[in-house]
Parts: sequence; structure tokens; C-alpha cells
Amino acid sequence: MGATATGLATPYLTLAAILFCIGLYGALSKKNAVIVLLSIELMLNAVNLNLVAFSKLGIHPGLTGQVFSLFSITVAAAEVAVGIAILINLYRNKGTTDVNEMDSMKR
Amino acid sequence: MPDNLPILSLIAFSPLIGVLILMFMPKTQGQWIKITAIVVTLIPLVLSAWLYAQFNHNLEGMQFKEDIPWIVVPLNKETQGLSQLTSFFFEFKYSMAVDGLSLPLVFLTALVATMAALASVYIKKRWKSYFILFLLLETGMFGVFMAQDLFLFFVFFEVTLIPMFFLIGIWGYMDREKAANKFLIYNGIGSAIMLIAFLILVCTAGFGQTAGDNGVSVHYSGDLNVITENLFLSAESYVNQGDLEGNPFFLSAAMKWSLFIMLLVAFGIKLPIFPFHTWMLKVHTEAPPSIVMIHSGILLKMGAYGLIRFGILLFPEQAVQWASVLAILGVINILYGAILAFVQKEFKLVLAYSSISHMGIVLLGIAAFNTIGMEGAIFQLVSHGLISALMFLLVGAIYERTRSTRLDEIGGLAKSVPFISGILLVSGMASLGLPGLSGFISEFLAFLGLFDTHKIITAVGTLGIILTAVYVLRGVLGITYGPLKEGLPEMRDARLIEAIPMITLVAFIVVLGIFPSILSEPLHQTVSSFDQFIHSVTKMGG
Amino acid sequence: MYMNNYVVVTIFLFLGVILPITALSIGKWLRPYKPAESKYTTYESGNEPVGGGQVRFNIRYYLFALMFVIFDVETVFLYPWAVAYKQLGLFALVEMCIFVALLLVGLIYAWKKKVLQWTSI
Amino acid sequence: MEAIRLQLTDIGLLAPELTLVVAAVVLSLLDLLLPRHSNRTWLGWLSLASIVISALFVVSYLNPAEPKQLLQFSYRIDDFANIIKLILLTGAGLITFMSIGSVKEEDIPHVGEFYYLLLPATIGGMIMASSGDLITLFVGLELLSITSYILVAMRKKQAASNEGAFKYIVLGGVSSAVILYGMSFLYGMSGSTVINEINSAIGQAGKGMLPMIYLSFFLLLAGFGFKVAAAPFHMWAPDVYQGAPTPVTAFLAVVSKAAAFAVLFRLIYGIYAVGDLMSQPIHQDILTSLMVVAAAAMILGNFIALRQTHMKRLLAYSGIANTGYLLVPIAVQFSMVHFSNFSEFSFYLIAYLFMNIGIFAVLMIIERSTGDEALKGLAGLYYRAPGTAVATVLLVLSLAGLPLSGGFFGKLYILMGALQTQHYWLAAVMIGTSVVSFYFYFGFIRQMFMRSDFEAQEVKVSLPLGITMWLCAGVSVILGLVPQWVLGYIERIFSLTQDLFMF
Amino acid sequence: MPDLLQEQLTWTNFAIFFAWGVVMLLVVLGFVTYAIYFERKVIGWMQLRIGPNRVGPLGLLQSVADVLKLLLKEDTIPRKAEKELFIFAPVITFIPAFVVVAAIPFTDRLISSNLNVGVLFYVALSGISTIGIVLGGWASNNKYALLGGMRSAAQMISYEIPLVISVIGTVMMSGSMNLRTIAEFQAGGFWHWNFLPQIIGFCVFIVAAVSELNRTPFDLPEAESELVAGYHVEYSGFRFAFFMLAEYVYVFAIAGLTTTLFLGGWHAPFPFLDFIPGIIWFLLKFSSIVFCLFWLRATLPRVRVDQLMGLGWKVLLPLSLLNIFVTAIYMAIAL
Repeated sequence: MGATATGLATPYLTLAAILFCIGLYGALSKKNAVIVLLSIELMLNAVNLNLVAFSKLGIHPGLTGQVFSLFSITVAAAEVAVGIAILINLYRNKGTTDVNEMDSMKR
Repeated sequence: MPDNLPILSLIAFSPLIGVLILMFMPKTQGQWIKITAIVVTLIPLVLSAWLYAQFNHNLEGMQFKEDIPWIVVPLNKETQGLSQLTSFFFEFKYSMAVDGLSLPLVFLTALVATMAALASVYIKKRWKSYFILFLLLETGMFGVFMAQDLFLFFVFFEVTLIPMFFLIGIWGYMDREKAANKFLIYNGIGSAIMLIAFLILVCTAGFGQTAGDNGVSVHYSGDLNVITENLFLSAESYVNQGDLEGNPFFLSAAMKWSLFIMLLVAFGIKLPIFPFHTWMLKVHTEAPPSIVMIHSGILLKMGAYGLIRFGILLFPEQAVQWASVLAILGVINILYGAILAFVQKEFKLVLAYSSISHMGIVLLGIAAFNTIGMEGAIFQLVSHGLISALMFLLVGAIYERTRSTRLDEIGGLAKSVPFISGILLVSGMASLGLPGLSGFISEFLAFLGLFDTHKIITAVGTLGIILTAVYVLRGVLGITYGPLKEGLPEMRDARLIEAIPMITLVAFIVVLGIFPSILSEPLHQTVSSFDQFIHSVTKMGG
Repeated sequence: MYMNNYVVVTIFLFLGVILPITALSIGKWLRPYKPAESKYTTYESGNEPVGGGQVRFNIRYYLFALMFVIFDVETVFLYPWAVAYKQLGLFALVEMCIFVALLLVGLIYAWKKKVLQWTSI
Repeated sequence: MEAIRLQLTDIGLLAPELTLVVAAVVLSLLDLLLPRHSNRTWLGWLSLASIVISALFVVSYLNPAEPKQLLQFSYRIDDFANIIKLILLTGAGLITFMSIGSVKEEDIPHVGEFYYLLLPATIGGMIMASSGDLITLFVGLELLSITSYILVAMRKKQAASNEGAFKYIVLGGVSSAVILYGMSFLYGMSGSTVINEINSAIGQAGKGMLPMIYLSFFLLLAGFGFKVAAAPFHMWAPDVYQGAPTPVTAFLAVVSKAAAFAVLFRLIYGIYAVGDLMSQPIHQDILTSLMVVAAAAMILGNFIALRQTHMKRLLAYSGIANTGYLLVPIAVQFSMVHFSNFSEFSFYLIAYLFMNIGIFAVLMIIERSTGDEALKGLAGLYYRAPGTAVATVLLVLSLAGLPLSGGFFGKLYILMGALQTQHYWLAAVMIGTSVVSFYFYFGFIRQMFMRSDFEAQEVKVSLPLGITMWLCAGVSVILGLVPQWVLGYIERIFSLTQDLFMF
Repeated sequence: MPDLLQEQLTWTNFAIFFAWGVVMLLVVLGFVTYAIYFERKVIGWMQLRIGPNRVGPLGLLQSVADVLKLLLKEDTIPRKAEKELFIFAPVITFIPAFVVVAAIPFTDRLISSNLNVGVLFYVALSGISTIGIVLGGWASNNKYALLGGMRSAAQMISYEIPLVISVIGTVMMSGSMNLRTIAEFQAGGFWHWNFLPQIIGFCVFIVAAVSELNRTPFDLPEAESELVAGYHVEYSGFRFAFFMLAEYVYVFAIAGLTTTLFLGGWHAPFPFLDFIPGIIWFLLKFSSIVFCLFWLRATLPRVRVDQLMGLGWKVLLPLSLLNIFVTAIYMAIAL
């Protein structure tokens, strides 16, 4: 179980890893830009889960992890706000949110 | 002149004065730009003639030494507190000097540069930038022959690269851009290999320590003296004695071998040695005549110079063990160049291949590893420098008149331009090694030297001389004799500005052929000291 | 046991789920079922529906959503500060002033850029 | 535990950052309050002034007797940070200066925003350079990244710009998540987010931790590899560079990369390369993987650049290659014979900064005269504007790494480091790819000198652009002629134990 | 109850908790039933009408009848609707409305739970209802419903921020987010109640709360005259009832929250009135707030949508931020 390294947090870490992978897969393979942004949020949330699990159940419990996750939540919000703003702009210019159609700069 | 005059720096940097002047001259004053440039090239010529006269023939080693620290970087705050260590730094010096090896080449550079400047009448456009680059190139060439620090050498080596790129690329013939690219890439690879070899040397053999008042001062240095000294230290006296394999400053035999081969390849590209020669053909056919004069006359010699100075003298053991390899490479060069020169229809290519062939003789001379052979090699450098400069000057003159240099398109020039044809004939004779002209002495010495050690190879090599005679005569006679080819325009014979460099070069060729001691005397002491050094290191008999 | 509080919350949650389920199930059992085609059409003031139901709506909604996300998340930092304010002292006030001032700058930015201006639907 | 509190005196230590914060706020308010159509150029001057003031503060903190730290190591004012900050500020200052008066209104509709968004991005970089704590570091990183996303998207009306920005934000977001994920493991292993505490905790950790150490390292490497655009994490760079307005591209290529590098440097050394971890096999693996990434970046960057015809894409690939060079001093561990990693790194960074900003200034000049960003736009430049062409040559020579230029000496110095530690293959890759790069760098020269384009318009060089270009070219040459001025200074003030490791 | 919460969890305790939950549910349902009746009566009086008076004595069973009617009504789901979401939407709206009630302390002893993050708990859960409303609007696949849903979402998120920030003042004063602690902090006479030092926060909170409830004058999402019925235009029968239910449960929750946060909870206005049990005081305050809400409905006209948004962002948000400063400075001086 790797309990020495992760303390009691292993189930949470596993869940986080699964979420992270789903997010990564979605971010890299989905066609719809909104879903891509959502996938990134999923990844960040997986990280938050990780941090909180470590801070509560890890081998060195402490508050820092929760504080860290607060920061990461904030940053994720800012990031997705900017992402949506750019996406809106893109939609206005190109009339699509399909990631596959963003290839105007390929030679 | 006072003793402490930095004469070498003066020679090397005097062309830069011309660069400065030219920068502030208006573009429209074409004639004045040319005159200024030519006058500026005379300064190093005069100075180097004086240097030649001042050179003490009886001294071994370097003369006219100039030594200024240039890039000195202290290494890290931490070390200053360490016990017994007062300072830790690395330095590259501005260190210039000449010995019997570089002295003739310095003079050759000055001479050919002046001649090429005179020959720049064939340049038709943008004189200002042309001469600025030309003079930069000259500085670079001087520096290469004088530098005594690896870093400085490399810098000057590269300084010749960039102006050449422009000079070929802007003022060349039709296919100039390709030629410039090829030149750049090949020489870039060469200098990259050289750089890495140099840096390994700096990082290992360049590490030295000097005891000071209150402790030791350690440094990495690019100084050739320091490196030479450290390379031949016995294993026990290394810094950080103890486990030799773990010592980061110790060069193992394998490392030395790879360094030697790297340097051989690096300078072999420049020389050029057989498989690395293709770039040079392109340059010879596409660059403007005055630049080919420089290129063939001097730049190729930088390869040979570097090979002797760094390849042979820093790694004599390896070099001696590879003597036969070098000799075989030389013979391949000679025969390959000669045979291909024989079948060329383009006169420039004939000359280009003949250069390859002649450079093979240099390799042969080096491979002899005795005084005579080495002298022959250096003789060949100078002599070929003069002859090929002359040849390409003539090619320029002929192209100017006939708009072609193809052997099947021109012929019978002796009638319409007798002077040029005459000079061409003389240079052809010199090239094929007619006694009484400079080419003879060098070939003779080189073969003589090699004969001592590699008899069979020498015998094969001499075949090349016969072939040389064949292709030179084919080319030269094809151009001069016979009926005047149809379709050639009206021609007038050489103008004064063309005649001066031609006559000067011919004069030097003849003088060198008749009084070889002019060259051999300053050379002798240095070369024999090289020889002794090599023998003492490699424990070869004799 | 602090956990007990969340047991209570869970019970409330459970009841909250149970109520609609039971109510709707009972309703299903009691209410009449008399299907007719016209009952299942989309309501549009008695007319035949025109076009699709999911019309494009104003871009403003997104902008407000973005504004909300930013300000809502920033309050995350205000709460811990507010709880601990008594112990933190005056300097914390200065720090929070800087923070809130930056928030205000953001608000002014949005205001000036006419993000807060509502236009049409 | 003693209460962690920022004291009023600490504000003084934060002066460089606070200057920029105040400037950004004031500028944004000014921009909002000004009438719509008034000229906003002077906002640029104000922004420049704030950068200069901030830089002066940094200079005054150089070479402190002992490094200062705030909030228990979470923020450090040491020479590592100060030098990097100076580099960042110089870059930001030059970019602001060259865009004053040369940014076209139709290109960037919100000129004011352009000026004051550069400031937070720079602050982000400065925070990254100073941070000794993962949280601080992450906040700085995101401040820089998010602002960069906006800056890239600045050309609102252009689909290419939007597209580039979207790619940037998606891949940037993924990489942020990856970095965070790596950080979460570091936190989990040590229970702390302070770099040196993590180091000592994982140094003492048993075998059981090993997979997690590897995992965290590779996650961080991938994430930061993305931020610095090292191969194989470089795919975003060409598109983003092409889509972004030119000054922003310069900013991404120089400032944002430098900041990410600073973090990478401190993180790799602070966490994985000192202390107890050094004696374990993992240490060698970490260095090797860094070297592999460096080599991959050099090879991919230089070879793909050969095929580029668009200037910005070419510079993007050249930037990837330079990332590889810059990774080398990080990857070769300091040892008894070699501990000048930081000076190698920072010197090349400085050289890289000047030559890149210079070349982007040239790009802007070309763009303004021909409206084209293709390499062809340079054709015959020598005949149209000889001065610009000569400056370009100097810059290109520096980029290509030919002697007597900052680029050359920087590479040489890095190369020496690699050789001193006997990483011959890395040195060979480095120098081999440099030769490859000659071809495309000299492509600039070929276009300028050997092609002619007679229909091309006259080139007008606006004053700030001209000054920037010549300044950069001049500095590049000076750095090559007398590198010891900069290098010596860095070596004199920088101390590994005090400024990089936090003991 | 507080003692039980401290104890080890046993089956007995669990049963008590469960029973308490059921009681609360019934109380809330009862409240809703009679709040509707009360509202209709109040508005009737104000408009000089009688109000419901037919079913049961004084019309007291009117609401019960209404509920039964809704229960017996045929319930249709439009063919074009997203069926699952359409069914889920009212449930999602209702659940958080009920769960937040768990955080409200009625008296010192009479509490459902003693959460340390009470305020945050309330705020976080109440936000979820918005999702239900948007979902309902969207799932109906109807233009009116969609616009109503979007509008309600925009309104709710706009007022959520001033609401959340205005509460910070009270949190600062008491140094806790525990609602019980906040109420306890206000002991000892009405001059200790938060609404006096927090007058700005109080006003902002009330306005924002009314808007959060989607009640007049901010009932735009269901503005009959513009959007027919807004997000629940396609809902009928008991599904519709749940939307209504959620709205009135929120009335309950908000009234309780206001009482706790600003009106001193169960504390008497004067110390000498302490002999009256706390629950009475709580209910009094609670009822008056509920009354005020109905009063507003009878009195004020509906605002325009741009006015609505403008008020939220341009007035309430700056005011609530100002409130933080005022509180902080006030506390700094008082300390």
C-alpha cells in the first residue's frame, strides 16, 4: 500500500491521480474548447485534493497544505476567467470553439 | 624604433585604421576609397618587412612577445576563504608573438593582402563595404598567425570567417550564395571541433597554479605556453596528485588521441585534406578573384599553420605514430587533386584542384617529422601562397577580358594579351616546380624529408609531380597558345594597376627560387627546435 | 465530537433528498395521467414555438459570471483574515487595505470598461 | 512557534516589487480616467520610470552582508534574486522603451493596458526569483503566466492572436497543474512548502519515498520545461510567439523565460541537488534527465528552425535552442573543479536578453515598414537601411555565437562548465547544434545583403526602436569583448552557500 | 443539544439527531404553509382586501388546500425538454435550502448543529440553488425559461458577493464564523447587537438577501409581465411546488440568519427582559423580519434589470467593501 510514504492518504491520492489523468486526457484530446478548460480545472482540483489529503492524513500533517490549496483555487479561478475571456474573443472572431479548427498558423 | 613597441599589434590592427577611415568616407568617392584602402594595406606590409628584418635568426622560440591579460574572471566568492588559496580565476590573454614558423606567413599575408587590394579593380560595386570587410579580414589573418593564446587564436580564426562570408556572398559570381553557405557551414564545423578541443585543453592542461606570497593562486588559462608545459609534465607532478584517473586535470592517452584527431579534422577542413575539400572548390569558382587570391594564398595556410602549431606540437606522440597516416593522406591529396585537375574544363577548378594537390605536399612535409620535411612544408606554404595568388589574379584578369574561364572557350591569348599570357606561363612553371622558381624548392625539400622515413609513399607521391606538370601545361598552354578562339571580344593588355601585383608576385617567386635562404634562415632555428622537441618527447632516435 | 455536527448535516441532507422523492412518488401515484399531444409542446404564449428553445443569450451573462468568479474567490481570503483580525493587529489592517484596494481597482476597471452596464435581455 | 508576521520594516525590502505594484495600480487608474481618445504614450514613459526606480532599489540591495528573508524563508532577498530581478527589469524596461511610440493603435487597441500589464507580469517574475517557498513561487508564476495570457491575446481583432493565446492558456494551464501536482507531492513528503525544509526532509527519507521523489521531479521538470519552452515541451512556443504582438513576443522570449529559469534553477538546486540527496543514485538520474532535456531542446530547436520562413517562428525555435543552452549549467552539477554554474547561467541569460530584444526591435522595424513578419521582409535591408542592417548583423552574430559577442562568450563559458565536469557528449551536442544554427542565423544576413527587393518601401526607424536596437547590439559586442566586467562582478558578489542554498 | 453534539456518537444519539431533523423538516414545512397564508393575508390587509378566508377557519387551511391541489394536478414534461435534468432541477434547488437550516441556532441550547464554519456553510450551500434554477431554465428548452434562468443566475451571483462580503463585518466583530458564537457575542442589550455598529453591512445584507430570495422588488426571474413565469414556466404540479417551497424555505433561512447575525439572536433587547425565554425573542425578531419581507412585496414596485445589476455591483459591492474598512477601523480604535 505504500503506507510509509503516503500515510493514510493513499485512497485520496489515488482518486486525485485518477482525476488528474482524466483532466489531462480531456485537456489534450477534447474538441470543445470549453471542455478543455473544464479539464484543466479538473486537474487543478485533483491537486487540491492531493494537498488537502496530505495536510490532513499525510505523514507530516499541517495546515500549510490547506493554505496552499486556497491559493491554488484562487489562481485557478483567475486562470479560467482569462481563459473564458479569450475563448469568447476567439468565438467572436472565428465563430467556433472547436479546438481542431485552431490551425491557422500551421504552415 | 624603440624596443618595446608593440610591433605585432601594430601590424595586426593597422588595417583597422583603414576601416575607421573608410567608415567616414562618403560612398560616392569610389576612387578615393580604393586608394585609401591600398595605402592602408601598405602599412602592415612595410611593418612586416621591417619585422622580417629585425627577427633574430639564432633564437629559438617566440620573439616580439606581447602579453596583456584580457579576460580575467575571478571564480566564485567562496574559494577566497579557503586555506592556502589566494585566488581562483580563469584568464584568456591577449598574447601575440612570432617565431620562425609564423614570421614568413605574416609577411606573406601582408604581401598577398596588398596585391589583392590592388587586384580589387575587378570589384565593380560597393567599394566601401568591400574594403571595410577586406581590411577586417586582413586583421583576422594576421591575428591567426600571431596569437599565442588558444582563445585569441580562435577569435581571430573566426574573425576571418565572417568577412569571408560577406565577401563571397555579395561580390561573388552567379552561385555566390551557395558558395558562401558552404564555406560557412564547413568552416563552422571545423571551428566548432577546434573550439571543443581547445576548451578541453583549457579545462585540463590549462589548469595551473602559481605560488604567491600568502598562498597558491590557481587558474584556468588559455595560454599556449602554460598548456604546452602542463601537457608534458610527468604524471607525478600533476596538480592534485593521487589517483590519476580521477584527476580532472589529467589527460588520458585516449583523450589525447581524440584531441589530436579532432584538431586534425578541424584544421584538415581548412587545409583542406581530401574528404573535406568540397567546400573549397565552390569558393574558388564563385568568389571574386581578389578574394580567391586571399583565400587560396593565405586562408588555406591557416589550416596548415594550425595543424603544425596545435596538432603536431601539442600532441607529438600521437602525431608521430600517425606519421604514415598523414603521409598517406598527403599522397591521396596530391594524386586526387592532380587527377581531377587534369579532367576539369573550368580553369578555376583546375587551379582549385591544384591547390588541393599542393596542400598534399605540405602534409607530406609535416609527416616526415624531420627538419628538412618541415622546412619543405613551410616553404610550400609560402610558395604556394605566392603562386596561387598570382594564378587567381591572372584568372581575374582573363575573366575580365573574356567573360569566361572555361578552357574550351578561351585560347590563343598570347597574341592579344602577351603580357598576361607571359606571366601566366611563369606562374604555371612555378606551380609545376620548375627549378629556379619557388615551387621547386618546396617540393624538393618535402619529398626529401619524407624519403628518409617513408620511402614507398614518397615514391608514389612523386607521381603527382608528373601529373602536375601535365595538368598545368594543359591548362596554361591551352589558354595562351593556339589560335585565338572565336567569339572572344577585343582585349587590351594589362593595365598598370594589374601589372604591379603581377610583377611583384613573380619577383618574389623568382627570388625565393634563387635565394631560398631568405626564407630558410629565419625558419631553420625554429624548425630544428620543433624537431628536437618532438624527438625528445617521443623518444625517437636522432 | 465535532464529527457529530456533520452527522446532523448529513441527516438534513438525507431528509432533503427524501422529501422530494416521496412527495413526487406520492404525486405520481395520486395525480391523473391523460396525455394529449398539445400538452407536450413547448409553451410560447400559446403560439407554435418558433425556432429552437436554446436561444443565444447575451454575452453579458458571461462577463458577470467572470466577475463573480473573481470576487467570490477573493472573499476566500477575506474570511480567514476577518476571523483572525482581532489577534492580527493594525498591520494586518494595512495589508488587507492593500488587498481590498486592489479589488476596488478591479471593480473600477470593470465599471469604466462598461462591463457593469446591462444592455437589453 | 513564533508568529509569522510581516513587519513594517520588511516593506522596505519589498520596495522594488511594491514600486511596480503601485505603478501598475496608478497607471491603470489613470488609463481609466483619461478621456478615450487622448494620447496614451506618456503612460509608457511612466511605466518605464517605475521600472527604472524599481531597478534602482534592486541595485541598492545588491550584495547584502547576509541574505535577508521574510516570513520564514518564503521570500528571500539575496544576490540570486537580485541579479535575476535586474535581468528581468532590464528586459521589461527595454521592451517598454521600444514599444513607446511604436505600438500601433490598430495592432493593440488598448495601449494603456499593454503598458501596465507588463508591470504585473514583471512583478510575477520578480516574486518567482525571490521565492523560497512553493506557495510564493506558485503565486508569482501564475501572476506572470496569467498576465502573459492576456498580453498575448491583446490583438483582440486578430484570430491568430486569439488562437495563440488560447493555445497558450490551455497548455499553460496544464503545465501549471502539472507543476502544482509535483509540488503537492513535495509537500506530502515533507509537510512543508519551504524549499530547504523539503530538501532536508526528502534527503532523510527512506527508500519508500523514492518513487514519489522521482514523480515529483519529473512533474516539475515537465511543468517548468513547458514554461521555459524546452523540448519536448515546446509545442506552444511557435504559435504563441507568432500570434502575440511583437513586444509581447519579446517579453515572452526574454522576461518570462528568464523568470521560469530562475525558478527552475533554485528549485532544482534547492530541492534535488544539495544535501543528503546528493549521495543517492537519484541525484545522478535527475541531472541526466535535465541534460537529456537540454540536449533535446538544442537539437529540436535548431533543426526545426532550419525550415522556418516566418521570423517569429524562427525566433521561437531559436529560443527553444537557447533554452537548451541555458539548461546546461543547471544540469551540470557544481563540483570541486566547477562551481560557476550560476555565473555561466546568468551571463548567458544577460547576453540572451540583449541579443533577443535587439532582434525583436529589428523585427518591429521591419514589421512597420513592410507589414510582413516573414523572413523575406528583410530582403535587401542593407540597401534600404544600412545602419539597421549592420546592427542586425551584430545581433545575429551574437545569436549565432560567433566570437566577440556576448552570445559567443556565454556559450563558451557554459561549454567550459560542461567540459570541466566532463560531460563531453553534452558539449558536443551544444557545439554541433550551434553550427547548425549558423545556417539559419546567417539566413538573416543572406536576406539583408544578398537578396534585393527593389519594390520595398523605405524603412523608417522610430527613435526608441533605433536606440534599443543599437543599445542591444552594442551591449552584445561589449559583453563579448570584456565579459569580465559582468562576469567578474557576478562571481564576486554571488556565493553559492549564501545566495542559492538556504541554510 | 450542544451536549449531545459533544458526546460519542451512539445509535441512540443518532436516533435523536434524526428525530430532530424530522422535526425541523416538519417545522419548516409548517412555516412555509403558514408563511404563504400570512403573506396573502398581510398583502390583503395592506390592499384593504380580506385575503384567503374560505378554506378552514379564517382561511387557515388555504395553503394546505393549495398544496393538495398541486399534488393532484397532472404533471407534464414537455417533449423537447431534457428529461432527467428537468426532473432534477427543482430537487437541486430545494435540497440546499433545507440543509442550510441546520446551521441556524434558535437559542443557546436549541441548535441543530454547531458548525465552526457556519457562515461559510450557509453561503456555500445557498449558492448551489442557483445551479438548480439555471438547470431548470435550460432543461425546459423554452426561451422564456432559459432567459429567466440566466437572469436569475446573473442576479443571484451578483448579489451573492455583497451578501458574502457584508457578513464579514460581523465575523470580524466576533472573531468567529460559528453562528452560535456570533449570536452569543451580541449578548447584553440591543446596543450590543450587530446591526448598530454594522449598520452599513446590515443594510447591504438586507437588500442583497431580498434579492437572493428573488422576491419583490427583485423578482425579475419570474417577472410575469416580461417572461411569463421565468425559469419555471414549463413546470407544473408538484415540481413547481418544490421551486416555491425552496423559495419560502429560504425566507425561513434568511430570516433566521439575519436574526442571528445582526439582531442578537435569542438575546433580549434589554437585560432586564432576560427572564423571557430566548426562543421567544428569536421568534419575535424572526417574525418581524418575515413580516418586513412581505411588507416590501406589497409596497415596492419591481426594478428594471439594468437598475438591478447596477445596484448590486455599483452600490452594494463598494458599500460592503467600505463596511469592512469601517469595521476594521472601528475595532482598531475600540481595542
